[in-house]
Parts: sequence; structure tokens; C-alpha cells
Amino acid sequence: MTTLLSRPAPVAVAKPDPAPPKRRSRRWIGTLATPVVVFVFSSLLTFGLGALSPSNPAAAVLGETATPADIARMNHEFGLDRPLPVQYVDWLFSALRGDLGRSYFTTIPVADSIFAALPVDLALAGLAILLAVLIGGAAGIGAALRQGGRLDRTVTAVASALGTLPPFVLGIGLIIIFSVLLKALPAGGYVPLENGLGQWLRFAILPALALSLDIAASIARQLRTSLVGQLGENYVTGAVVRGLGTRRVLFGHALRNAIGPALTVLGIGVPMILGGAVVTEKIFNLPGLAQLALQASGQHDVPLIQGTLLVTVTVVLICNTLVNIAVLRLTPQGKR
Amino acid sequence: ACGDGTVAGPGGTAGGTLKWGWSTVTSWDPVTSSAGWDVHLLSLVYAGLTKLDEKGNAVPALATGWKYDAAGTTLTFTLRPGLKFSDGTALDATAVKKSLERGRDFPKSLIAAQLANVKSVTAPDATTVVIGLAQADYQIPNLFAGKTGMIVSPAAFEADATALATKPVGAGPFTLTAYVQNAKATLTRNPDYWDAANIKLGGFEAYPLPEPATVVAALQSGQYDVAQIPGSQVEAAKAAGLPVQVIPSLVVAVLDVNIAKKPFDDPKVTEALRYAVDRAALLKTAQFGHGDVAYQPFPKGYAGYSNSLEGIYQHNPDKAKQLLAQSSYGTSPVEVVITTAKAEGVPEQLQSQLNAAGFKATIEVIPQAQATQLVYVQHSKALFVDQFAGRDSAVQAFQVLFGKEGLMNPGRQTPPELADALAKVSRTPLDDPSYPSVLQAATAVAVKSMPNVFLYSVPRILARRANVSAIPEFTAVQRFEGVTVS
Amino acid sequence: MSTLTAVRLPSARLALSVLAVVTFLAVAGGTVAPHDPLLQDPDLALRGPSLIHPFGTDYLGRDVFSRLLAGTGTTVVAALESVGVGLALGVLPGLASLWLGRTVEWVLLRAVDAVMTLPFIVFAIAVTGILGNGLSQAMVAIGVLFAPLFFRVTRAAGLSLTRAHYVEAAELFGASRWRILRTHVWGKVVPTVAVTAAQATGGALLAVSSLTFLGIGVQPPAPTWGGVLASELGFLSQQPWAPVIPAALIMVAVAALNALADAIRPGGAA
Amino acid sequence: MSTLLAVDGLDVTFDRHRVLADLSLHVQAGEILGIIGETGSGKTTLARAVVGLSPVRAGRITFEGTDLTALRGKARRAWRRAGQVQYVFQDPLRALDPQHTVARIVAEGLVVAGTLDRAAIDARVRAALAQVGLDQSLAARLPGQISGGQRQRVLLARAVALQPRLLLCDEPVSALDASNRNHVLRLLADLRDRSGVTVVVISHDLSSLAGIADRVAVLYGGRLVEQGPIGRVLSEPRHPYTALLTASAPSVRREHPIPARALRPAPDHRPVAAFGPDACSYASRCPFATQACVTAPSTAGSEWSVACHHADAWRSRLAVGAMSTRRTA
Amino acid sequence: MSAVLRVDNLHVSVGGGSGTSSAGAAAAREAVRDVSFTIGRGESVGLVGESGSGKTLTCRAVLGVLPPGVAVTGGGIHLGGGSSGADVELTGLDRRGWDAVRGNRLAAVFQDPASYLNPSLTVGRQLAEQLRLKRRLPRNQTRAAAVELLAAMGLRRATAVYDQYPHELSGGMLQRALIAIAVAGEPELLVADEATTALDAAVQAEVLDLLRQLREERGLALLLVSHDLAVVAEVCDRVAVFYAGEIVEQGPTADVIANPRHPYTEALLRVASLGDWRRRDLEVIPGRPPEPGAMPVGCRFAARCAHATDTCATPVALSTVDDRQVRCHRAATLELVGA
Ligand SMILES: Nc1ncnc2c1ncn2[C@@H]1O[C@H](COP(=O)(O)OP(=O)(O)OP(=O)(O)O)[C@@H](O)[C@H]1O
Ligand SMILES: Nc1ncnc2c1ncn2[C@@H]1O[C@H](COP(=O)(O)OP(=O)(O)OP(=O)(O)O)[C@@H](O)[C@H]1O
Ligand SMILES: [Mg+2]
Ligand SMILES: [Mg+2]
Repeated sequence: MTTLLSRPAPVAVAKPDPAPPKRRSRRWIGTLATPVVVFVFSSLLTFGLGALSPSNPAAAVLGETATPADIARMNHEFGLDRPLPVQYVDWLFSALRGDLGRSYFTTIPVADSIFAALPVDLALAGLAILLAVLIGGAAGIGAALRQGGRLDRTVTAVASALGTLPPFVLGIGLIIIFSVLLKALPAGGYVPLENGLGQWLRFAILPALALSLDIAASIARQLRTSLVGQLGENYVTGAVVRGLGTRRVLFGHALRNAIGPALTVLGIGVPMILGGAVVTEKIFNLPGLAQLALQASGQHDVPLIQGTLLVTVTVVLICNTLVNIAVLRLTPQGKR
Repeated sequence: ACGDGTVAGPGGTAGGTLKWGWSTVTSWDPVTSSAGWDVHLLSLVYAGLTKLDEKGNAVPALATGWKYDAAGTTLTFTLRPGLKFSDGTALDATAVKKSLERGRDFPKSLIAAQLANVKSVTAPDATTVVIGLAQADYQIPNLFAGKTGMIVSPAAFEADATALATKPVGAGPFTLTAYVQNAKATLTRNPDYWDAANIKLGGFEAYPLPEPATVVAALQSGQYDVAQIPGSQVEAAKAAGLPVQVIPSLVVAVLDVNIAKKPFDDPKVTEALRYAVDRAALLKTAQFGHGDVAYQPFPKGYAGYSNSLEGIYQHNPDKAKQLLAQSSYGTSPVEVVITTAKAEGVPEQLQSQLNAAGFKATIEVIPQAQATQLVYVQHSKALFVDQFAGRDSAVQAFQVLFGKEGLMNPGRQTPPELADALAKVSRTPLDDPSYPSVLQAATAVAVKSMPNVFLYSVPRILARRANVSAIPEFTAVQRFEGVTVS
Repeated sequence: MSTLTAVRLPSARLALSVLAVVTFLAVAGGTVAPHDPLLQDPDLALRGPSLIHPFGTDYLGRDVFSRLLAGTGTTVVAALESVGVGLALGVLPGLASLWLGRTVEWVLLRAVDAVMTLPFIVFAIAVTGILGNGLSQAMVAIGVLFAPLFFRVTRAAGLSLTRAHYVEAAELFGASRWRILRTHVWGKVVPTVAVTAAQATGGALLAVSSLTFLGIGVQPPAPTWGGVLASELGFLSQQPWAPVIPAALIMVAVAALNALADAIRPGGAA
Repeated sequence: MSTLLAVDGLDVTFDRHRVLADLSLHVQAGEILGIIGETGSGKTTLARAVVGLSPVRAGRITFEGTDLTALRGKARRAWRRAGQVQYVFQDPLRALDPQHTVARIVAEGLVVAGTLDRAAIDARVRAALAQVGLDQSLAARLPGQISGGQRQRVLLARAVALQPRLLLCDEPVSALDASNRNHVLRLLADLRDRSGVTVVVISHDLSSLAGIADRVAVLYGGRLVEQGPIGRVLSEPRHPYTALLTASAPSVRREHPIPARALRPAPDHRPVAAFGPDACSYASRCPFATQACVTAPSTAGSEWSVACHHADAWRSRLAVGAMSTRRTA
Repeated sequence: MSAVLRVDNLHVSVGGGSGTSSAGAAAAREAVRDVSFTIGRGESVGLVGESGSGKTLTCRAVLGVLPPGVAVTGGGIHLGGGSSGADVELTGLDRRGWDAVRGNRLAAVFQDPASYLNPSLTVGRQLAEQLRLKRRLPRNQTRAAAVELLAAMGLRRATAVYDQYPHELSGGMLQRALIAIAVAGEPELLVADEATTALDAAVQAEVLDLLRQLREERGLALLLVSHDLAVVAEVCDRVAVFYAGEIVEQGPTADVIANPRHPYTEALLRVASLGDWRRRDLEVIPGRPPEPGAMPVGCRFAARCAHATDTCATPVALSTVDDRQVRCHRAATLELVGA
């Protein structure tokens, strides 16, 4: 209504407003509400996985001295004797309050373990995303501008090759090159950000690189494709004919519209980065979430597995929502 | 990145921080810790009444000395005066009493079985602790040198026992200041430690066992100062100019055999298994030759090591075949499932060796955590590829391996002659001149009568950076007295 | 570009020949191997390439060449298994989301979003951690995670078609929904799905090797490409060149799949 | 002549946006009816409503007594298979399956109908291609391999193959150059002449439309503003919008009875009243609008009808100066 | 009259290798051959011809935005000097040189206006950008100037239009907005390639009026392209008739229409909009023009020409009589009918 009122009232609108205010706000609501629904779906999946587990945690924990009475007591202590829906709701609401239960084996609160490990992943993923965007963006733009040229062919070839490389090979390759041969960077380990950016970077750069190259390759390819597509669009010709200059045409116009698919790739890349972290963390000996998951998995530590999954999923959801908001802000339908 | 900050505390000088790539703990509470490895890290923050010297003999620690009565059922420890826990509370006889009693009585205690023989603990005065035993047992000072005897601050466990899992309070050489589960433990020197004068390190950082493929690079780049490396990396470490120490340890590779399950319910099959195994070949693959072929649970040089057992089950596939032919299975291949947590390496090789000796072996992989459940609790596996980490006390080791309730005795049967031999060991004071021969006799009985197949000893191979002084070679718990980082 | 003309591209032909060899090995693998892939000889462990052992021997003295040949089957089957699961769980719901009304569409979309938030390897680890360690469990988990990919691709391909005027035209002729699906939709969805399947197979190969590297899903001594690679990595200091061979094998197979996907991609192989 | 298609009181609404309002239009059997109007005035929507592709909110569409708006499901499919009414889409490239050959595309309707065998269908396809002047050699080509004019003809052939009674052509010539445009329009005239098909053509090109059509209907803002015999409507338009259209049509001869400028609202034009949704659809842009135009005008006349409150008066209000202003050459 | 644009013997070739068709892609084909025309200050020149006759390629060559694989292979394009700048030879200009010329001295509008604007930026922003860049207006003045310019293009509610996105405007409004952007830098020449073809008659007339008005008020020279002779007749002083990549006739519009000298011009006149509403048989030009690469040696129109004789198979040059140019062997003898 507001847009209609702001115009001289009597003038009939020849074309319908393609995105009336209602629909626009609905799009925003969708962008913000969907993650909540998805979170519930994901939490169900996560919880269901635990519920499916055939191993009895109590028996596993109690080990050699287990008696049926002990097991029953332990089950009660873990709340495993209640109906599944009750367990789920309780688990979810506790989780929302930051309580993810206690590890079956160490009785350490799962949340403590996770939140000790999470900063590592977040810092690393952040750096990896930054690297992916910088490397992938530069390569993609370069390739698109020199379409068919040597740079384009190189970028395409390198990007394809990176996509065919098992991630751990990449990690070990980086270690061999930068640590063993060049002796420039540590082969593994981690120093938290609090110890200073420089220190942190020395340890984080190789794993972040290992994590990001794959995504960088996808971003480069995607950006190249969509940018080539955009550069072929009439409006680019229009901007060129207006004499706007190459840089302006590229950064002010074409890139703006080409970036959407690349952002989507990035959105998909976040779970890949967090997922890929398992291998990377193992190789570089990083105290991250994925190591925790691997450990927990080896022990069938259901609360810890569920906790790591849920937290990872939440991080992914937040990242995806941010990407969606970015996409929404870049497209005209979402503005105003 | 080392040498950051030198701390000079009372009772001695202190150097840099040592970064140790080895393992982390399942829990920082010795009472609920569930892995044998934990003892190494726990001994950094906890101290016991006794400790083991490099040969495995109990020597004074928190206690300056101890005395058995004539019957061997009452043991009196004398504590050092003025001891303190890291939380500042006093470590006196009452604290020791409470700590030991918790180990015995706490419902979730995993060391209760070891303390079952402890009838009473009394504290007549601040520096005297009297242990009353149900039966004579001269192994207690050794037992108390390990996880079982670690003294935990009563103030801490009375306030919040579960918090101990991440926030230990003991009186060890170091204090835990930061901990990320499965990732990193940061410790600083404890100036109040009774033996602080010998602790030259200002701090300690413990990391999980590194990847074999990158461990040497990690040492070179300074990620670790010391790391445990697999045998395969020894040459690489040496080539990289890193000093390597191969420290004999109590750890021994072993096959847990369940004689209650097919095919090992037939003694001939069990016997055949002993000859079917080519220990030397396994040692070569698993350790690149570092360590020794083993036929018994103790390493050479240990009091219980019996010379008579050397080479007793030499690899002899033909003999194994013969024995199988004599068994109830006749000449058809005997099917056997090798259960393991990680199939690569020894189990694969074992499979091939058994198949060459008339078995038909398949491999089954179960997660490490389930192994406890399936092998030790449910006894549902016939053959499990295992490692025995050794125990501070020889009798304790026997109990775990061969006792009726022993973890690694899935068949749950102990021949009477072995029980007798063991009882005799317990009754023999450690300083008795006959002790070694009594112990060795028991070893011989056990190896001949029990189905466990010992394979090879697993030394602790440590590679370190040149700026770290040599690591003292303790067989049982690794200690760091005198180690310096420059 | 039709699938047939795509095959005339040199890259596609090369890719197809590589895949033909891989397929042959997957079927015949063990029988063409010069040695028993399980035969151990610890005295010959970790030897370099020779006439008898062209790719050298592994830590148990087994012939690496034979192990790689024999491992093709397991590896390929595992990858195909996960892609099959992904196809089954992705394509039909993808089409259903277009035809079965808004509620079904909404629920399916949210479910797919949810699955998409799960990080690949972590999820596979969790599944094996909870359901037990086996190649099938792991690959089913990977397959579940592939499902959204197929769902989206199918849906995207189908979505433009529901708005295509030629589909409307067919409706105007009184064509049934099934007929439209068959004549107008299928032909456009299948190539897209095929492209995705080819790429996903490559992705699955990488996932298998990552999982085996982490010790998940393999059952030694049975050889797999990823398993051979992972174990060679443990002896990097003895044989720095050794991991290159299985890694190259994986790379070539994945690259062939990607090249094939590019070639048959609707809209040309630019 | 009898009424073949009757559209009565048609209302089409997309997302609360009323695209067609109370529209009534009758098509006589055997005639060629042209539909003109500005972009977005609802021409396509009207044609699609007839074949059941627009969401009809109110009104009736009857074809020889069959109420098409009432058809659903099986009945509608059966009716469609009979092929009596054919709609020729606006954009030929989007309306042709890129993977099907010309022959297959043209045959599709016949195959779906299922009444003919393979040979008979082939014969019909050949005949249809010949009818629209396409070489038989094109039958094996894909839509991407033929020119724009040829695509337009394939679209026509597909409709013609079903031997429809009514052909609805949506801007069949907008994308074509003048020669091709005339070619296709002539084809439609031929079809009507030879097979008696009734044709509705939507077009922007008044001049060539006038060459073939019998009647014309003018749409503005979702309403029918004028309809009648094309020659008379275009030469003496009674609705100001029709007049504007004819005056705007480019011509090689530069003569217009009324210059377009006189019929356009002045740049500083302010509507005399607030025209709501129920007003005359043209009122807000009409230089002749008055307070009377706040209500929709009724349609007067049968053979030649016009919806304007000032149908007879607006000419007299043309500014005298505007009349004499001729463009400088 | 000083020339704003002079095109001399322009040749444009297509298919220089970028794989448009698989066979014979290597051989470049001439799509525009020997095209020359001049546009004076404030003059408007129309290019007409059937689809594919090379009009667009000629325009794009002038603007320096030929598609990939298409290139100028001969001749020159000369931007005349005068008040606003030096003489420039456009062929072989470097990127910087083009940026200085485009938007400042020559500008363009095209057929599908919506696609020539960035869909994700408001119309106003794109116009403001142009004003800032090409007229060096300070940031705080651009909005007012832009709104004023939009209003000058006959857009009602110019302030509202400023803040709208391209997809929110109708085709006619968009074309006006594009013209506003094009003239923002006060160029001397505007190239309008089929700028009104997709619009309905009423809107087309309005836009043509606008172009006429710009010409009169600002002295803007126009190069107008259409396949409809009627559209050109409405606006242009002179017309060049294209056929198969060549100019076949050129001269003052009124003359050419009244008195065509080339049979193709006559044919175009017969199919053009007449501006009367009689019922009649619609005329067509039979046959199809030859494709680039398969051009006949002689007169390219001969195959479709009713007047063709044997001589038409020999090459024919452009002959100039007064201010008319004709490319026909029989131009002198034929009696052709005008409109
Ligand atoms: N599916 C739809 N959803 C929403 N609005 C629509 C839809 N189809 C058409 N419209 C709107 O209905 C109005 C009439 O559109 P229609 O296509 O019928 O016009 P037209 O007269 O055919 O125009 P043109 O000359 O451009 O083809 C337009 O404003 C258009 O935006
Ligand atoms: N990018 C290109 N690659 C190859 N050939 C091209 C390309 N662009 C145009 N052509 C060819 O060049 C010739 C002239 O094309 P041009 O676009 O200039 O024609 P036009 O007169 O503008 O036609 P229309 O009226 O259809 O716009 C045509 O035969 C066309 O097929
Ligand atoms: Mg339309
Ligand atoms: Mg053109």
C-alpha cells in the first residue's frame, strides 16, 4: 500500500507492480523463518540417528562390572527409559538452553567439549572462506576476463584438477611442500587467536588452505561461468557503449549480478568446509570439532555425536542464512 | 615457539615448556579414567604415596617410607610433612584416607577391584596412614604407584566429583591450567610438588598421538618437542636429525583367546595357535623391528621375566597343522574370526599366517569402544588382537591377564596351579630374596597353562628435538624428572 | 547438444576409454592381477617398482599393482552404491515436488534443506559411529547426502519445464501428465541427472577414499584404492613416491567422470 | 454468420491483479478477427483464457454451445484432443521442444488424439507443412536449426494439422521483418479462404492487419474499448485510444487526419478526477476524460461497438491548433 | 555541413574461428561489404533492410562492440571533429580511447530496452552514474539533474521512475529512460538500432517523436535502424537501403520513397506499412536473401528480382547520381513505382 500511496493517487497503474510490498516482506520472512524449520528437521534427523543406535550406552560405559541393575540405573540417569518423543523434546529444549548432555564416557558436559573446540573450527572456517573467496574470486574473474586465453585455460585446468584430489592428499601435499621442503610453516598444531594474529596465522594458514582450495576451485568455476554469462548480457554491452570503462562495467555491473551463484556455492561450501575439517584436523592435529566427532564416533558416544552434529548444523544454517540475506540484498526484488 | 616464559618457583629452577605429542585422557579423575594410557598424563597432576623407579621398583614419593607388619596384612605409610594439593588444601593422612576410600567405594569407580583387598584405611596422625588388608599382599606399594594410588583432593571431590573429569586437583609435578578434550592439555609447574627441585620444566603441553605420516615434520617444525612415533618413522626421524629413544616398556602385544568359544574350546586348537604365529614377522611389520619377540607378559630385565620361556613357541606352521589335525576338526581348515579394532597391519598378517597353518581366518573390525563391551564384558569374541599396557604391580598384571575376573581372560577360567602360584607371589615380600624366582615360576605356569598368546614387546619410541634433554627411561609410567628444554 | 554427438568430442572419448578400463577392472580386477592381491611376503615389504612388482610392494610385501586392480571393484561398487541411494532418494522426490502440490513441495524442500546442512564426512562418521562401521553404512550415509543434489537438479530441470510453453502446448492437445513427463520432461531431466550422477560418482570416489583414510568403512585386507593410498601415506618416509600411484588413479578416474559430465552436459561442453 | 466463440463478462485475476475486467467478445464463424491494444492490455491473457490457460474468475466462454470454462479433468482433455480450437503461442522458440524434430512437433497433437495411424499422421504432417509453405526437407530439423520466420510457421503447422475450427494466433508476426510478416499474415488469410478456419490474430501492426482481417477488437487496460469492421474502425475510430493507435501507426506516406500528438495527454496532463478501478480504463491517460469517466462506460452498438462516454463528442474537443500542426519534414 | 560520422568502405566479417558452425568455420565470411555513408551534424540517417542484411553489424562496428568472432576487416569509421572534440578514427582505437568517445560523443539505444539496463540497479542509479562520469556532475547534484533529464524525456512521475528497477517499468518508459542515459553525456550522435520495434504503435510513435525532438532541440545526429521503411520515413532525412550486407540505394528519404531506383527498395516499399486501412492482398518479397559466405558474384538481389537479366550476374558497383547512390545495373532504365 505504501508504494501506491506515494504516487499520485489517481493514476492507474498500467503494469502491475511486480513485487507488491506484501510479497517482498514475505520473501524476507521466508528467508528468516526457513532456517528455523530446517533446524527442527535437522535436529530430528540428528536425534533420530542417536535413537537408532543399537549399542546400549550404559553397558558400554559400565564395562566389565556391569550388572542389569547397574545398567537400568544408568539408563535412568541418562533418561533413556523415557519415551522417544519426550526424550527428543527434552534434548532439543536443553540444547537450546546450551545443555547438550554429558558424554557417556567422560561425563564431561558435551557443550563444554564442543565450545572448547568450536572456536578453532570457526576461526579456521572463517579463514578458509576468506581464502576461498579471495583465491576463487580472483581466479574466476581473471578467467572470465581472459575467456579462452591462457589464464582461463590454466584456471580451468587447475580447478578441475583440485576437484579430483582427495582432500587428505592435498593436506599432506601442503605439509610436504611448506613444512618439509621449504620449512616455512609448522606442519600442524594450533595456537588460538588470542595469542596474536601472526602466530595464529602461521598455524592456521596451511589447514585453511587445504580446506579452501576445493571451494575456491568451485567458486572460480562458478564465477567464471556466470561472469562469462553476464558479460554476454546486453546490459554489459549497454554499459560499454555508454563508455563506463572496463573496471566500472566489471565491478559496478557485471560482477554484482554474477556473484549470486558463486555465493550459493559458498553456502554449499560451508558444510563442505566443516565436513572436510575432519580429515584436515586429523592431518594437522587441530583441536577441532571434527576430531571430537571422530573420537566420539569411535566410542559410540551418542550425546557427543549428536551434539557435534547439531552444533555443526547450526553453524551451517547461520552461514547459509547470511548467504541468503546477501543474495536477497543483491537482487532487486528483495530491496526496499 | 618454545621457551616462552621461564618460571622460577621455590624449590628449584624451571625451564621452558615441553610439547608432548602422545595422548590425552578419557578423564582427569583417576577413579573414573577408563584407559590404561591415561596414567601417563594423570601422573603429571597427581602424585601417589609411592612411585616406580626406572626398573619398576616402588620407591618413596608422598610417603617417605612404609612398613609391613609380620603377617603382611597391615601396612603403615609415613607421609612427608607440609604437603599441599594444588588447590591449597593440606595433603595429610586424612586426605589420603578419604582419597583411597573413594577409589574403593565410589559407585562409578573403575579401580574398585584393585582396592578390594584393602579392608581399612586409618589416619592415626597427620603423617601416618595405616592400610588394613584382608589378605597378605606385598604388592601394595607397587599398586599405589599407579592410577590406583593417586591422591585426589577431598575438598575437590566432595564439592563436585564430576568436575574432576576436566579440573583435576592433585599434588603432582604440574597443575592443569587449560584443557580441550582430545586436543590439548596445558599444564604449569607446581612449585609445591614434593620433588619440585627435580622438575626443570616450567610448563607442559600434551597433545594427542600425531599422524605417522606427518609426525616427523611436526617435530621438525616445532609443533612438538617430544612425540611418540611408530617404528616405521624411526629412520625418518633419525635422518631428520632428531634424537630417538627406544624405551623398553611393560606394553606387550597379545592375543586374547576365549577358550569357552569355538574353536578354542578344543585345547589342540589353542595349542596350534601358539605355533601358527610368526612373532618375528609380526614384530617386523608392526614395529619395524623395534622391540622383542615375546612369549610372556614381562619384558627382559623385569623381575617376572622367565628365561626358561624363551623361544618356547617358535613359529612352526607344520606343528600347528599337525596339532589341528589331531583336534576334533580333523584336517579340514579350522574357521576362526580375528576380532580387532583396526584391521590394518598385524591382524592382516595374522590372518595370512593362520591360513598358512591350517586355519581359515577372517577379520572382523569393531570400534575400540565396543571392544571393551564385546570382548571384556560379554566375552563374545573368540580371538581378539590386543595390547597389554602392563601394571605397576606384577600380581595386578597377572590378575588382569589370567585372573578369573581378568579383563583379558575372556574364557574366565584359571587353572588351580596358577592360582596357587599367584597366591604365593602375593605372600612374598618384595625384598624377599626369593621373590624373583617365585614370580618367574608363576609366569612360567601362566604362559604354559593359559591360552593368551604373547606376540612382541612394544617399546615406547620417543623422538625429540635436539633442544630437549634425554628423556628418562621408565618402563611403567613415563616421568620427566630432570628433563629440560632449552 | 545430444548425448550422442557429445561422444565425438576428444575429451569425452578419452574419458569414456578411461571409464571403460575402470569398468573392466571393476568386473575382472582380481583375475587379471599378476599376483594374489592378498599374498604377503614381509621380507619383501616396501620395495620399489621392479619388473615383477611394477608399482612396488606394500608394508606386508603385497603387490601394489595387483591390489589396485583388485580394489577397483570394491571402490567402484561403493561409489555407485552411494550414487544409487542418492538417485533413488533424490530424483523421484524431485519430480514429486513439482507435481504433487504445494504441501508436499514445502515439506520436501525443507527436508532437503535440512539434509544439506549436514557436513559430509562428519555425518558419515556419525552414522558409522552409531549404526556400526561398514562400507555399506558409510556409503548409504554419503548417498543420503547426495540426495539433495539430485533432488535440486531434477527439480531445477523440471521446474523450467513446468513453465515451458511447449509443455503447455502438449496440455492443450489433451496429453496426459504421464505422456508429458515421458515426451517432454524425461528427455531433459535425464541428461542433467546423468551429468550429476557422473560428477557425484567422482565425488563418491573421493568420499570413499577420505573415509578409508580415516579408517571408516574399509575391511582390510580387502584392497580399495583409498585404502591403498591411506596405508601408503603411513610409509611416506620410506617410499615418498608410493602414494602418488593410487592418488593418480583416483584423480584420473574422477577427472574422467568430470570430463564425461562436462561433455554430456546439456547446453554444450564449453 | 453464426457466433462460433462467445466470451461473456470475462474476468481474469492474477494475484489480486485484475488483468481482464468484464470483457465480452463474440467471434463469428469464418471471420478473421484482429485484436490490438497496448502491451500488457490483456491480449494474451484473453487468448489463453479461451483455451483454458488463464485463471478465469468470472464469466463464460462458449464454443458452439459448449461452456469451456466448465470443462474439467477428463472432459477437458477429451475436448482438447478433438482439436477444435488451437492456440498459437506468442514466442515460437519457447513453444517448441528443442529436442523434437519439426515433424514430431507438428505430429504431436495428432499422436495425442490417437485417432489416426502412423501413415495417416505422416500424411497430415506433410500436408500441414505444405499448407504453411514449409519445405518438406525441414521436417527432420530441430527448432534451433531453422529461422525465426520458419519457426513461426512450424507453430502454425502444428495447429493447422489438427484441422481446427478456430485458430488463435498470438502476435505471430511481431518478431518478423516486413516481408515475412506479410507472408505469415497472408497464410492466415489463405487458410481461412481455403479451409474456412475462423482466425483470431493478435498484432501490433495495424496496417497489415487491416489487409486481411474482417473485424478488429481494441483492448485497453483489460477492457474492450472498441470493436467492429476493421476498415471502418481504423479509418474513423470512435474511441480516443483507437484513434491514437491509428494516428501513431508509422507510414511511408506522411499523412494522418489527426496528428498523434493531439490525441496524447499533454506532458503536464493532470487527470480531472481520481479514477479508481471501476473507472473507464483509459480515463487516466485520456485527454478528453471528464468527471463522467469515473464509471466504466457501457458498450454501445452491436456490429460496431465502443466503450466511451464521449464517443461522439471527443472529436469536437480536439484543439484546433493541434489539427493544423503538421510535422516539419 | 560538417560530418559527425563518416563510414568509408566498411567491411565486417563473421566466423573468424570462434566455432559458430562446425564446417568451414575457419573461412571468414563477409557480412558487411563496402558500406559508406555520412551523417552530418543534427542530421538523421536511416538504415533499412530485411533481417540479416547487416544493419546491426554496421551499428556495432560504429560503436566498437562487435560480438566475439566478428571483426572490421576493411575501411574506416571516422568521428568528425567540431565543437566538442578532435577528429577520431574509430577503427583501431584502444580501450581508453573508446571510453572517452562512448557516452561523450556517441551513444546508442537498442531493441530490447529492458535487457540493456542492469536489472539489479535502479534506473536512477544508472543514469546518475552516467551523469557523474560523463558530465562530471558532483554527487549531490546528480539526482536533481537525473530527474530533470527523465522528465525531459517525457517520463511522467520522473522522481518515482528514478527509484524504480528496470523490471518495474513498461517497455516505452524503459526506452525513454535508456534514451535519457544515452544523451546524459550530451553526445553528438545517437545510434538507435530497432529502438522502437518491440513497442506497440502508440508508444513507438511517442518514442519516435522524442527522437525527433532531441534532434531539433539538441542538434543530435541520429543513425536509426529499422526493417520497416515506414519507421525510417517518419524520422530520417536520408536513408540507406541494405541488402545482403551491401548498401543498394542511398538518398534523401522523401526522394527514395517517392522514386525508388533499386528494385529492392521498390519491394520494401510494397511490404512497408502504408498508413491506410484498406483490405488488400499483402505483398511479399519472394525468396530469401543469400547467406554470408554464399554470396553471388553479381548483383546480390538478382535471384529475387523481377527485373533481373543476364547482366545482373556480373559484379555491380555503387553509382552516384546527384545525391542518390544506387547499386543496380539497370537503375537508369527501370521504371519503378514509389509510394
Ligand atoms: N501469469 C501471470 N501472473 C501474473 N500476472 C500476469 C500473468 N500473465 C500476465 N500477467 C499480467 O497481466 C497483464 C496482461 O498481460 P498479457 O500478456 O495478457 O498482455 P498482452 O496484451 O498480451 O501484452 P503483450 O503485447 O506484451 O503481449 C500484464 O500486466 C501482465 O503483467
Ligand atoms: N555473432 C555473429 N556471428 C556470426 N554471424 C553473425 C553474428 N552476428 C550477425 N551475424 C550474421 O551477420 C549477418 C548480418 O547480421 P545483422 O545482425 O547485422 O543483421 P540485421 O540487418 O541487423 O538483421 P535484423 O533485422 O534481424 O536485426 C547475418 O547474416 C547474421 O547471421
Ligand atoms: Mg501478449
Ligand atoms: Mg539487427
